[in-house]
Formats: sequence, C-alpha cells, structure tokens
Amino acid sequence: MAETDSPSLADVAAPPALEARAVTKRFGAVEVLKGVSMTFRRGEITAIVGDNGAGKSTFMKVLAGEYRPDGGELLVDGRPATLLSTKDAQRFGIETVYQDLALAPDLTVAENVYLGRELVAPGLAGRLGVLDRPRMTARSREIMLGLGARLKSYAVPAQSLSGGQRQCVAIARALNWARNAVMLDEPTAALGARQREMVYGAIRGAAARDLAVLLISHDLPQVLELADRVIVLRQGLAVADLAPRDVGVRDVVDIMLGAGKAA
Amino acid sequence: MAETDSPSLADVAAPPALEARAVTKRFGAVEVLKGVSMTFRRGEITAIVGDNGAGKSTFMKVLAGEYRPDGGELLVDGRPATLLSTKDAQRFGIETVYQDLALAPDLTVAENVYLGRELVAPGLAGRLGVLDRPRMTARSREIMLGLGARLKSYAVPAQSLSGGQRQCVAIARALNWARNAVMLDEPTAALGARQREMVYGAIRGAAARDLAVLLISHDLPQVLELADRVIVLRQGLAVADLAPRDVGVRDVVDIMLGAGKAA
Amino acid sequence: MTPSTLDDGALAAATDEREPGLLGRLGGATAFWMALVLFGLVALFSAISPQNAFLNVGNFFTIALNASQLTLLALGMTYLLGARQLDLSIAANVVLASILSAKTITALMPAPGGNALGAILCGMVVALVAGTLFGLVNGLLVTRLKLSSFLATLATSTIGLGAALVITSGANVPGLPRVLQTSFGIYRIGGVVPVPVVIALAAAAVLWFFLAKTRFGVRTLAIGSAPEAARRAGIAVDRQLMTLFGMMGFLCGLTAILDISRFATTNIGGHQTDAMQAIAAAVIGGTSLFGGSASVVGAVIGALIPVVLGTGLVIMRVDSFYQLIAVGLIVIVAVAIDQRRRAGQA
Amino acid sequence: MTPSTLDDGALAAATDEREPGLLGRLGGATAFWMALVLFGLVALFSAISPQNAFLNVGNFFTIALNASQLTLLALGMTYLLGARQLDLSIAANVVLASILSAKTITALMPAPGGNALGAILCGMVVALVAGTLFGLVNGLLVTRLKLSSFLATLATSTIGLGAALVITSGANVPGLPRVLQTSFGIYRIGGVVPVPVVIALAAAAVLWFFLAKTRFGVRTLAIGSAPEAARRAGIAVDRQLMTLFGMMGFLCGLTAILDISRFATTNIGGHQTDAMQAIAAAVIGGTSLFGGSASVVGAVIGALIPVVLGTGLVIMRVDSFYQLIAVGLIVIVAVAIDQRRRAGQA
Amino acid sequence: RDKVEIAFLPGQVGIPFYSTMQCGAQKAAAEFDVTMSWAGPADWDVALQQPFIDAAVQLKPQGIVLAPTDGGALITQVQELEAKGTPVITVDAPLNEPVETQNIQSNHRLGGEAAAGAMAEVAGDEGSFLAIGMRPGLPDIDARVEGFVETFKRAHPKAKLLPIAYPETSSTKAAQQVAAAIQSTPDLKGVYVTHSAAATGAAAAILEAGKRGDIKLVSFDADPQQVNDLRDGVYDALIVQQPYQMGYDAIRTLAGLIRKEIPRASVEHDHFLPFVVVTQRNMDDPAVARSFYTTTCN
Ligand SMILES: Nc1ncnc2c1ncn2[C@@H]1O[C@H](COP(=O)(O)OP(=O)(O)OP(=O)(O)O)[C@@H](O)[C@H]1O
Ligand SMILES: Nc1ncnc2c1ncn2[C@@H]1O[C@H](COP(=O)(O)OP(=O)(O)OP(=O)(O)O)[C@@H](O)[C@H]1O
Ligand SMILES: [Mg+2]
Ligand SMILES: [Mg+2]
Repeated sequence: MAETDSPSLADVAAPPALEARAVTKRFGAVEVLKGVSMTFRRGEITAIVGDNGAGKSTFMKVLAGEYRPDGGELLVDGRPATLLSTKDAQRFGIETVYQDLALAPDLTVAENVYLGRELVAPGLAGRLGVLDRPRMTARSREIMLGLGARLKSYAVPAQSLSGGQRQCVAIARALNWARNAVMLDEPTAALGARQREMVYGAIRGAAARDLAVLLISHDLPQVLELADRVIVLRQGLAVADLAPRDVGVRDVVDIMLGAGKAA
Repeated sequence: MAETDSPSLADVAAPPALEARAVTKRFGAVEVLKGVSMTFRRGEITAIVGDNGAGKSTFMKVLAGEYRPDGGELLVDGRPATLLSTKDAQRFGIETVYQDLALAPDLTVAENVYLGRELVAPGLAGRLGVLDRPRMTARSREIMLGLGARLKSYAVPAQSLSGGQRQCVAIARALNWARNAVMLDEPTAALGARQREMVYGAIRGAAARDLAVLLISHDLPQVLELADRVIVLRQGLAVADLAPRDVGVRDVVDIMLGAGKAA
Repeated sequence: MTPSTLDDGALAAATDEREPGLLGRLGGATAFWMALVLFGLVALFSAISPQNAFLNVGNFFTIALNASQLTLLALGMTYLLGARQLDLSIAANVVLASILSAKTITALMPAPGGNALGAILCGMVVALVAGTLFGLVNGLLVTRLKLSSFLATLATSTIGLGAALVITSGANVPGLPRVLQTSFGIYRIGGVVPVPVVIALAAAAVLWFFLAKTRFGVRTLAIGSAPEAARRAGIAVDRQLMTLFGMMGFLCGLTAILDISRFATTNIGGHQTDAMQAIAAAVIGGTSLFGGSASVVGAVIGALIPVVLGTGLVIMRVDSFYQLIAVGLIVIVAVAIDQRRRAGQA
Repeated sequence: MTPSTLDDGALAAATDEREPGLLGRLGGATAFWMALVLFGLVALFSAISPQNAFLNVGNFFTIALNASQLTLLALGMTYLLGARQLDLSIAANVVLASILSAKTITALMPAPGGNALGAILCGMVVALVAGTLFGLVNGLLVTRLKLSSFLATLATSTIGLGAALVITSGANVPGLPRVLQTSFGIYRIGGVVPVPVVIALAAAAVLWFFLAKTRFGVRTLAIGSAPEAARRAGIAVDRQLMTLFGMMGFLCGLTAILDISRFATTNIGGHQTDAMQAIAAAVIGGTSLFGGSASVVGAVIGALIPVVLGTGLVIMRVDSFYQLIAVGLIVIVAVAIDQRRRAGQA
Repeated sequence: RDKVEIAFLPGQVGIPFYSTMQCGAQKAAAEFDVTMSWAGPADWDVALQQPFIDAAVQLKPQGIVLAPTDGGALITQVQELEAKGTPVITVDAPLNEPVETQNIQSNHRLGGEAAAGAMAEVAGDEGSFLAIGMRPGLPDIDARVEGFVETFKRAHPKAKLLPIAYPETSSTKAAQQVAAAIQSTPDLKGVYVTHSAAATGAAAAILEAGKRGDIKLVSFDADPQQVNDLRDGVYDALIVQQPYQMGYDAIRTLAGLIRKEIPRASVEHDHFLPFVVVTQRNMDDPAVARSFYTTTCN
C-alpha cells in the first residue's frame, strides 16, 4: 500500500489543502489506480511523474471531481469531501488544467478564459446576465500576455488558435480562478521556450499566493527544479515521494520504470 | 522574403524529397505564412522551431495537403505537385503526425494504426475486404512496443488511452507508412522519458531508411541533438537556417523571439 | 557554417479586436446571406406577380402572420440546437397545450354574451404552464435519465399525442369563443400588424438579446460546442438544459395560444411536421445541428423563407406539385452557395 | 531526506486481448439489452394474450412481415448514422421508386392471362435503379456541394415527393397484377415464412457482415467517429459517403418493391414517418446519432420492438390512444435502463 | 341467441366521423347481441392499419367490418377471409375489386358533386374558385376534390378554378395557401375544403382578409366545431355523410349473415348512403341535425 505522507517542509499543524487516501479507480476490468494516497499542502508545488499510462491523469481527474473513485476518500482542508462533479471541486477553490485542455472550440478566447464565470455589466444589466465583453477581453489579454501568449485577436474562436495558444488559454483560466489548489496536467507540453518559462513563473507565483499546486509533467529536469516534492506513480501506485534536491533525473526515471530501487 | 535553401551536407544533385517555394497562407484577414521556402532532403532530419503561433503547424499542414496554400508552390522529388488532399500527400509517400493527433476515438488501437490501410485476409475474403484483425493487433503491438508504449489491450477504443499512449498510436501510424517523407508536429509533447528516447530513436531510424524527416518541436536541446538542420520560423517567415553543431539553445531562442540577430 | 538570419518581418503591430468569432458563431454570416436570399425572393415575386399582388404591406403582414407560429418554434429550437439538443415533441406539446387551454376556456366560459376575458386569460395561462411542464419533462429525461434528446422527445412526442387523444377522444375541442379569434388571433393592431406577428417578433427580440449579449447565451453555446468542457468549467449543464427545454415548452404553449386563437379551434392532427420545419428553419438560418453556433435572426429568416416561397408560388399559380420541387431546389441552391461562400473565407 | 520507494506493484502480466471496444462500438451491449427487452415483451404478450393469439408461429411471422420494410430502411440508416450522416428523404425515395416501378410494370403488362413475370422483373430493376440513383444524388449534394445531410435530404425529400406527384398527377398507380402480391409480396415460403421477411433478414445478414468484419465497416465508423481523422488517414471519405447514400437508396428501392408487392398498389400518401421511424429503430438498437458506433442487430431489434408492441397491444385490445402512451413509456424505460447499465460499466 | 363476434376495423380512430360510426355500430351491437371490438390506427395509413387487421384476424372473429385505408392493398387479405367463410363488409370506402360481401359508403365523388352544386348555389357560377385537398394519394379525399372540380368545370364553364391546394393536415398551411389565393385573385368567390383542418385554416384566412361573406366556404363533414361555425356564418354549406348509419347497417347486416337470418344472396354488394347538404337555412331541421357528427354517443 502506498504511503506517501512525509513530514515535509510545510507546517504540519495546518491541515493539507487536499488529501487523497487509498484512492482506487477501475475502468471495466482494468484497475488504473490501485490505492493512491497523497497530500497537497498550501504553498507547496507537488509534482507527479510517471510513465505513460501510469494513471497520473486519472488520479488528477479523481481529485477534480471528474471521476468518482471506486474506493478511498478525499479530504479538503482536512475534512472529508465527496466531489460529485467538477463544480464541487471548484466550489472548494480547486482549479484544473486538463491534459486535453477542455476548451469550447466555437467560443472566443475571452469567453473561454471566463467560461462559467463570465464578467457581467454593472447594475440591472448585470442582473440580466449581460456580458461585459470589453472587460473580459481586456483582462484576458492581460492574463495571456502574462503567460507569454500574444494573440492577434481575442475574439477569434478557440479552434483557430495554435496548439500552444490553446494551452495558454487553459492555464490562464485555471490560474485566474484557483483559491485553494491548482492542478496542471502537462501544462507546458505544447509551449515554446519563453511561454514555458513564464508559465513556470506563474506556477511559482501561485504557490507563493499560498495555493497548493499539483503539477504533472514529463519534463523531469524542469520538475526537479520547480517542485518541492516529486511523487512517482507507477502502474496505479505511488511508489516514491522524493525531495528534488536529493535526486537526479536518472534516479527518477529509474524509479518510474521500476528499474532500480532507491532507498 | 525567406530564403532558406543552403548548400547542405546532403547530395545537391538529387532533388529534395519535398520542397516548398514562397508558400503563403492566410485565414480571413490574418496572414499566417508570409512566403516560406524550405527543402527537405532524404536521410536528413530537418527541424522547424518557433514561438507559439509562429505558423509551424500551418506550414506542415500545407505540406501535408491539408490546407491549400494561397500562394507559392510545392515540389515533390523536384516536380511541382498540387496536393489537394491528405490523400494526395500520402500517394507521394508523405506521412504526418498532427499536433492534435487525429485518431478516431471510437476505433480500437489496432484499427487506428491501420486506419485507411487495413490488413485484409488472404484470398476471396480479402477481396471482400474482410479484416485480418489478429494480424492487425499483433503488428500494432509490435510497432507500439517499439515506441515504448505498453498497452493492456489493443482492442480498447482509442478514447480510453492516456495522452502519451494516444501520441504513440499516431506516431506508429506515420512511421509505419512513410515512404518518402515523414512530418511530425511535436510528437513527443505528451511522452514519458523512455518513450521519448525510443521515438527519437525511431526518427533517426526513419532518416537512416532514407526518408526525409520534418520535426516540429519545442524541445530545443533535443532538437539540437537530433536534427541535421534547424529552421526558425518567426511570425510566418523562415528567419534562419541553422546547423545544430554551431549554435546553442540560447542562440536559437534569441532568433525565435527576434531578440538578437546572429550573423 | 554560421547561423544566418535571413529575414525579420516586422511585428504586425495592430491587434485586431473585431469579433469575427462571435459573428461566425452566432451564424451571422449565414443569416446575412439568407436574408439576401429572402429579399431576393421578395423582389422576384414582387416583380413578376400579377397586379402587384405580392408587393403590398397587407400581404407582407399576412406572410408574417403565417410564419409567426413556426418562428416561435424555430426560436426555441435554435437555442436547443445551439446546445446540441433537439426537441421532436414540440408538435405534441403544442397540441396538448392547445387542448388543455381550449378545454379550460370552454369550461370557464360564461353564458353567451358574458365577458369571456377571464376564461380566455385562464386558458392562456394553462397553455403556457402545460407547455412549460411538458418541456421540463423532456429536460428531466435528458438530464436525469441521460437519454439522448432525440429518443426522449420522440417518446414524449408519442406519449403527449396519446394523452391529447385520450383527453379529447380524438376530436378537436369545439366551442371556443369567437372573440378570441377576432380580437386576438387575427386582430391587426392599427389595422396593419397582426397580434401574433408582434408576439413572435417580441419573442425573437428577447431571445436574440439573451443569445448574443448575456451569460445565458454564451453558456448555451458552450454546452453545444463542447459539453465536456462546459461541465469541466463548472457550468451547471443540467440546469441550463432544463431551462432550455422549459423555454422550448413555454414557446410551444405560446404557439398553442396562437393556434387556438387564430383558428378558434384545436388542430390535433395538424402539427405533424412542426418539429422538422422548426429544425429546418433554424438550420437554414445558420444554426449548427452539432451545437456551438446558433442564430436567432437566422431562425426568423429560415421560418419566413418557406412561407414567402409558398405564398409567392401560389400567387404565381404554380401547380402545388411543382411548388414542392421549386422549394426544394431553392433551398439547395441557397444553402450550397452559402456553403461555398464560407469555404472560400476559411 | 532520501528518496524512498514505497511500493512496487507487480506488473499486470496478462495482456487482455478481448474486444470490448469492438463490441461497444458496434453497439453490441445495447443491442443485447434491447433483445432482452424484445423477448420480454414477446413473453409478456404470449402469457397474457387471450386464446394464445400472440404466441403462434403465424403471428410471429406476421409481425416480422410488418417490420420487414422498416427493417430495410433502418439498416441503411444504421450505416449512415454510423458515418454521422442521415437521410430524411427515404420516404420520398420509396414513393418515387414504387411509382416508377409500378408504372413500368403496368406499361409492360401483357394481355390479361399472359405471363407478367417479365414486366414484374423489369419493374423491380427500375425500383432498385431509381432508388439507388436518388440516394446517389443525396450523396452528391453532401460530398460535392458540402451540404449537411440533414438539409440536403430534407430538400430532396420535397423534390422527390413533388416529382412523384407530378408523374402520377397525385393518384396512386392502379392495375398492378395481383400475382405480384399473391406469389411474392404476401407469399409464404413453405406456407410459413413470408418472402419480405427473408429479404429483410438476408439484407441484415449481409450488412452485419460488412459492418462487423470488413474494411468497409471500419471505414464507415471511422468517418463517423472523427471525420477529420478519417480524411487525414487518407480514407476516401467522399467515395465512402457516396457508397453509403447509394446503399441507402438501394434499400429504399428494395422497400419500394416490397411495398407495391405487399399492397399491390403504390402508397403516395403514406410513408411520411418512415425516416423518423428508421432513425428511431437504429438509435434504439444502440447506434449513435453522432456517429462512430452502429449496430445492425440492434437496428433489426429496434424495428421489431414497435411492431411487437403494436401487435401485442392490439391483441390485448388496448385502445390505440393508450397504445401511443404505452409505446412511448416502454421506449423510455428500456432506453433509460440501458443508459444506466452502461454508465455503471464505464 | 348466441353472441356473435365481430371485429370492426375503422380507418382512423378518434375523429368525429368514426366516433359517430362507432356509436351507430354500438347501437346495432346492443340490439343484435353482438360482441364488437373496435380498433384502428390514430392516423389514416394502410401501413398503420395493417397490424390492427392482422391482430383482429388472429382472434378469429366471425365477421369483420373494415374501413379500408387503401383500395388495393387489402384485396387479397379480404379475399382469403371471405374464402375461409368470414364475411367482410367494407365501410366508408370500397376495395378496388368487389371481393367483399358488401360495401357501404357515401360515394365521395358524389359528395364532391353535391359540393359543386351547393357552391354554385351560395356563390354563383362566375369568378374564381379554389378547391383544397389534403395530400395527394388519399382516394377518398381525392375523389371529393375530383367530383367537385369536374362537375363544377362542366356545369359552370364561366368559373375559373385555381390549382388545387394540398395543405396536408395543417391549418396554418391551409391559411397560408388561401391567403395567397385571396391576394392574387380579387375575384375569388368560393373555397371548397375537403377536411376540417383545411376548413379552419381557410376560415381564418378569409376572416383575416376581411372577406367573410364575400368568399363562400363549403366544407365536407359536420364535426361539432363545424356545425357551430356554420351557425356563425363561417361556412356557407356542409356536405355531410352518414357515418352513424354506416356503422349501424354494417353490424346489422353482418350479424344477420352470420346467424343466417339474412340470405347471402339478398345482400347487394353496393350500398350507397346519400349525402345531406346542410346550410344555415336547413340546419335546425331535426332530420338534418341528426346527421351531425358526435364525439361521444348520446
Ligand atoms: N476512460 C477510460 N477507460 C478505460 N481505460 C482508461 C480510461 N482512462 C484511462 N484509462 C487507462 O488507464 C491508464 C492510465 O491512464 P492515464 O490517462 O491516467 O495515464 P497517464 O499517467 O496520465 O499517462 P500519460 O502520461 O500518457 O498522460 C491507461 O492505461 C489508460 O489506457
Ligand atoms: N484555422 C485557422 N483560422 C484562423 N487562424 C488560424 C487558423 N489556424 C491557425 N491560425 C492562426 O495562425 C497562427 C499560427 O498557427 P499555428 O498553429 O501554425 O502555430 P504553431 O507555430 O504551430 O504554434 P504552436 O507552437 O503553438 O503549435 C496562430 O496565430 C493561429 O491563431
Ligand atoms: Mg495523462
Ligand atoms: Mg502547432
């Protein structure tokens, strides 16, 4: 059984922002998560690494309320919580960037950034739900520029964006709304060098704002540089909880693949 | 105007496998490609790098017959060619891995690998188009294992695969069918360390098989290690044609962003 | 060999803040083109119809009157299609609501000569409530039981029609007060504008506003564009769909009111093709069958085109069999050109 | 702190080569569940119907006979839906093909008493060719003019019906030889199995084979699952769609043959709900409206369920208005349970 | 007397015409000790009626009354039934070949002719006239249209007939077509409608155009609403069939045949019931009022 809790740098007295205990998840006959436990503390960047198909995305979707776990429990701020939907997770201030992004292709960039939390005009018009499009566009541009993405127009539909631009939209959305925790599933896979730097900066900023940050990434050198803790998932099990200072990329890969065992 | 032809290492006498001359492409009012010229020679790995939104994917789609260029011309094996559809490109032996992969989510892994080129049973049954599913599955497994992807089942629909597994399917397909050129748009973005190594190995193998290889990637260190030529695209223009031996990541980034000019 | 910078295109300085995305998504371009087609048809019929029979205000409003019910239904369908849903039960809903409404009115009618206003108002409320409830039942089947809206509304269509027939034993409800017709259903405000036209246009204006300008519209299209993404973004997809189905039901109730007040009777057998017509009107106007893009203006135009065609061809004395062929051909040509136009732009 | 390996689950050694994906995609699970529903209904009606009126071979084949035309249409629709297309013009196609066929037969008929076989065969060929051509026209509109199949076939539906009416001046074609009916349309092989049932089952078997076993089936579903991906994979999407629309048209021609030979007359005024019924049968059987998954067996079952229900309820002397309600409710319940079952598995 | 079992297969249930027929049949069933089943489709379509016929045959009734939704389709089946000794009487419409024991109908063609007479009487025989069908291919409705058109053309050569309109069962479409006709034909004098949905649509269009009284409206049938409308001056004449009598006669004859109280030979194949032409002037005559359709018996 996985036991990834470790007396980390963060204040042990404060309950973790998010905690998973012995979470299991199966699809049909295939058991994808075999009992994963993990804690995520405020101000800490926790990275999850693992081979393709290890179950990283599945685990994150459980935390996001997208999948219901078959077993185990989730705790938010130390209290057991049942996340029946992504809306529940958002109510707890947990925001997510999915590996497949989840943009509405027909909607504009600004509308995608504000999807589900549109800015409305002041006064009566706002009561009717009238959008404040200029402000949505202006703010979206700000956020996107902060991530290094320069767009010609914020009124084009998301489907006409390049791969990296799309990824920036998804990241912008999550970082803009998270209050408790933000979870990012390979957020920089499609990003250029500059954008990647800026996104990593934004992730550091989120941690500094006292959010719990969960980062899934295959970019091991970056992960080791950025994360406070690195947890290795292998075939549905959390097999290691590493401190980045102490390990190299080679070590992590070995653990990911189950080739050598570090002690 | 871009002028990226350079007397490279490859034999100048043989016509390039694929050549683009002054290709332009606009979407509505936005000019995405402003006249891009490039040659791809057999046995050579040509990398295209550039900032997000520079036009890399658009350029590749023009080469793949997915978009029709607004101006300029394409040459295959030195002869002008009009690619009206991806089918035309395939007829010339050009295979493509798209950034957004293009799998059929409801079809199985094996069916996706063989999509459009299904294996049929021998004899009369084959004349009727009866599939040889066992052989398709067995061969798919082989190819996928060669890329480091281990799947529990090759009969699950592609939509239930993890991000990296999906990417492997798309790569497997392209590498399996290319005869003249293979173009890969950020093929390793979702891959784990081991898979990435194996895919790079496969790409080298493709070049060794005398294919022209076009690689789009944001992983600059890897690109510099792997490619024979690195072409930098900036805002729809090919602004530099570099020999990887002579430059570092920093130089490339500077050119990508237009910050400094190397001469 | 040293790296060589070959060119350095100037930065495209101006950022472009027009809203092509919005226009496209709201089916604006198609709606605009179809409006041209509509005006072209009107001009054509005006030019060639004998004795200016086509080109006069009275005739235009008669056409609008005949399109008013379809317009209401097409509006609701536009929202539903925008959200990747549809409602095949609208005919049954209209029939059921009109029957309940008519039953109410005839039951509450005072003695002849008395003031029927109270009874009529009650009847109207009944129609709207019944229609909305019917729509909400569809919504429940789609959101709770997770049925596809196609199957769910096909089934409630059958059930609703069955219920209507059981209630009436299959006969139309007789005895509606004539005043309902004369001072509402076919009354022309200022002697010119028929009441149903005003109602349909008002509904169109309100729904245009909500689709183009508000959160409600954006969320509707978000659900249609990518249901998963909308759900993940925390949009209460189920509640939104309930609202949309309820709204469609409300519009069915409104249509039922117009139906009984125009014709002073119910018409149990007469709405069979309503759902198809409403979907066709919406789609001709630029709304996508696969969600994510919708146009209220287009729906109004899409509802008008067949009526204009029908009226014009009757005025031209085209035999009704050839009319069918003509309508089909014109739709194909108009839509095909729109298609080509859009492909050219992309 | 040193890195600590906490656990090392053993490799799941066995790779699983069953084909859940295939079964699911071919709508197998739903088809299986709907088959259970069908048998349940048969058992129920057999148990409670008076005088064993339901439970006898003759009645079963009568039911199959009544479902045979719908089955043919549902088969074609299953393929089209699998490829994310649909055909709303099948009713017009059937009517037009049956009229042309009937006209041919009556024109070629020898003097009374002569052998009508030649005329009948010519008529059948005409029906098949006309139906196929009609389908190919739909295919052309979809592939060349890039119309959505919804709008294209809605338009050709109108045009086709108009053409049929122009040809016949609106009257059904009289004077078909009775032998067509007695020795084909309602003839029972061995006194038991009606010819139309054999034809429908044969068509189902062939189409099942092609969908489940061949390249043609995989490509059809690939197009429906992700048209872009199919195109990029070099599948000749347009040619495949032409084939599918042509096939649907051929099946319409076959249906037309059954129609005129069962009823010994054309039925211009009927067939209006054919398209909806065919789509419903396919969808009930587990075919997705949004492409990528289709079930031939399901389509057959989906075509049988309403006929079994109808016949059973008539035998039970349930009033036809209540029948409508019952059919709707049963569809909802059956599909909702299927939905729940599938959600539970995922 | 033993009970006799008879299956009555109407062409469409619910509409007042058949409900009235049902009342007549029930009356006769009670009088002549008949167990009668009554089942038919909710819409007029041979493919929809077929299962009802099949199901009824499964129960092996002693006699069948059938309102055939198609004159050609059901011939063979009726022939087989007759051959097996189950007498069949068709009502409302005949089969294309006289294979059944008897056909009781009000010849729709004659109805159309009667309508032509009534129209000429109320609207004169000059100017333009419009006849409205339902959808082509329905023999009864088509016969009503043809009877009108041909008689009117022949008897009133000065009158102009507009192309026939086919609004299906939609009042809205009917209203649109009539409105267009009014628009384009200033001398439109009369509209003849063959079914009630078209009638309501036409009435609304005439009213909307402010032409009530100027444009005469003659309709088939006498649904309760139509009778009200006749009184209110919406219609100028109604051509009324006798469905009650049809139902009554069919059951009476069939019961007699099965009990062999009536010799088969004495039953003539064709049994025509006359039409009643109702106008505002004669509608209060009790003999005429008896022919109005009802939705419930008594
Ligand atoms: N909906 C599903 N149905 C069936 N199997 C699934 C489903 N989702 C995921 N799986 C399987 O679960 C395993 C883990 O998938 P997951 O997406 O969590 O991997 P991952 O660690 O995120 O991999 P990657 O690095 O490639 O993104 C994979 O083998 C995948 O095939
Ligand atoms: N179909 C389209 N319609 C309108 N604009 C488009 C379309 N496709 C691409 N663009 C625009 O063209 C530009 C280049 O896009 P492209 O996808 O080629 O970039 P890229 O170099 O591949 O970027 P990335 O590294 O992010 O994948 C972007 O600004 C994008 O918004
Ligand atoms: Mg993943
Ligand atoms: Mg790209």
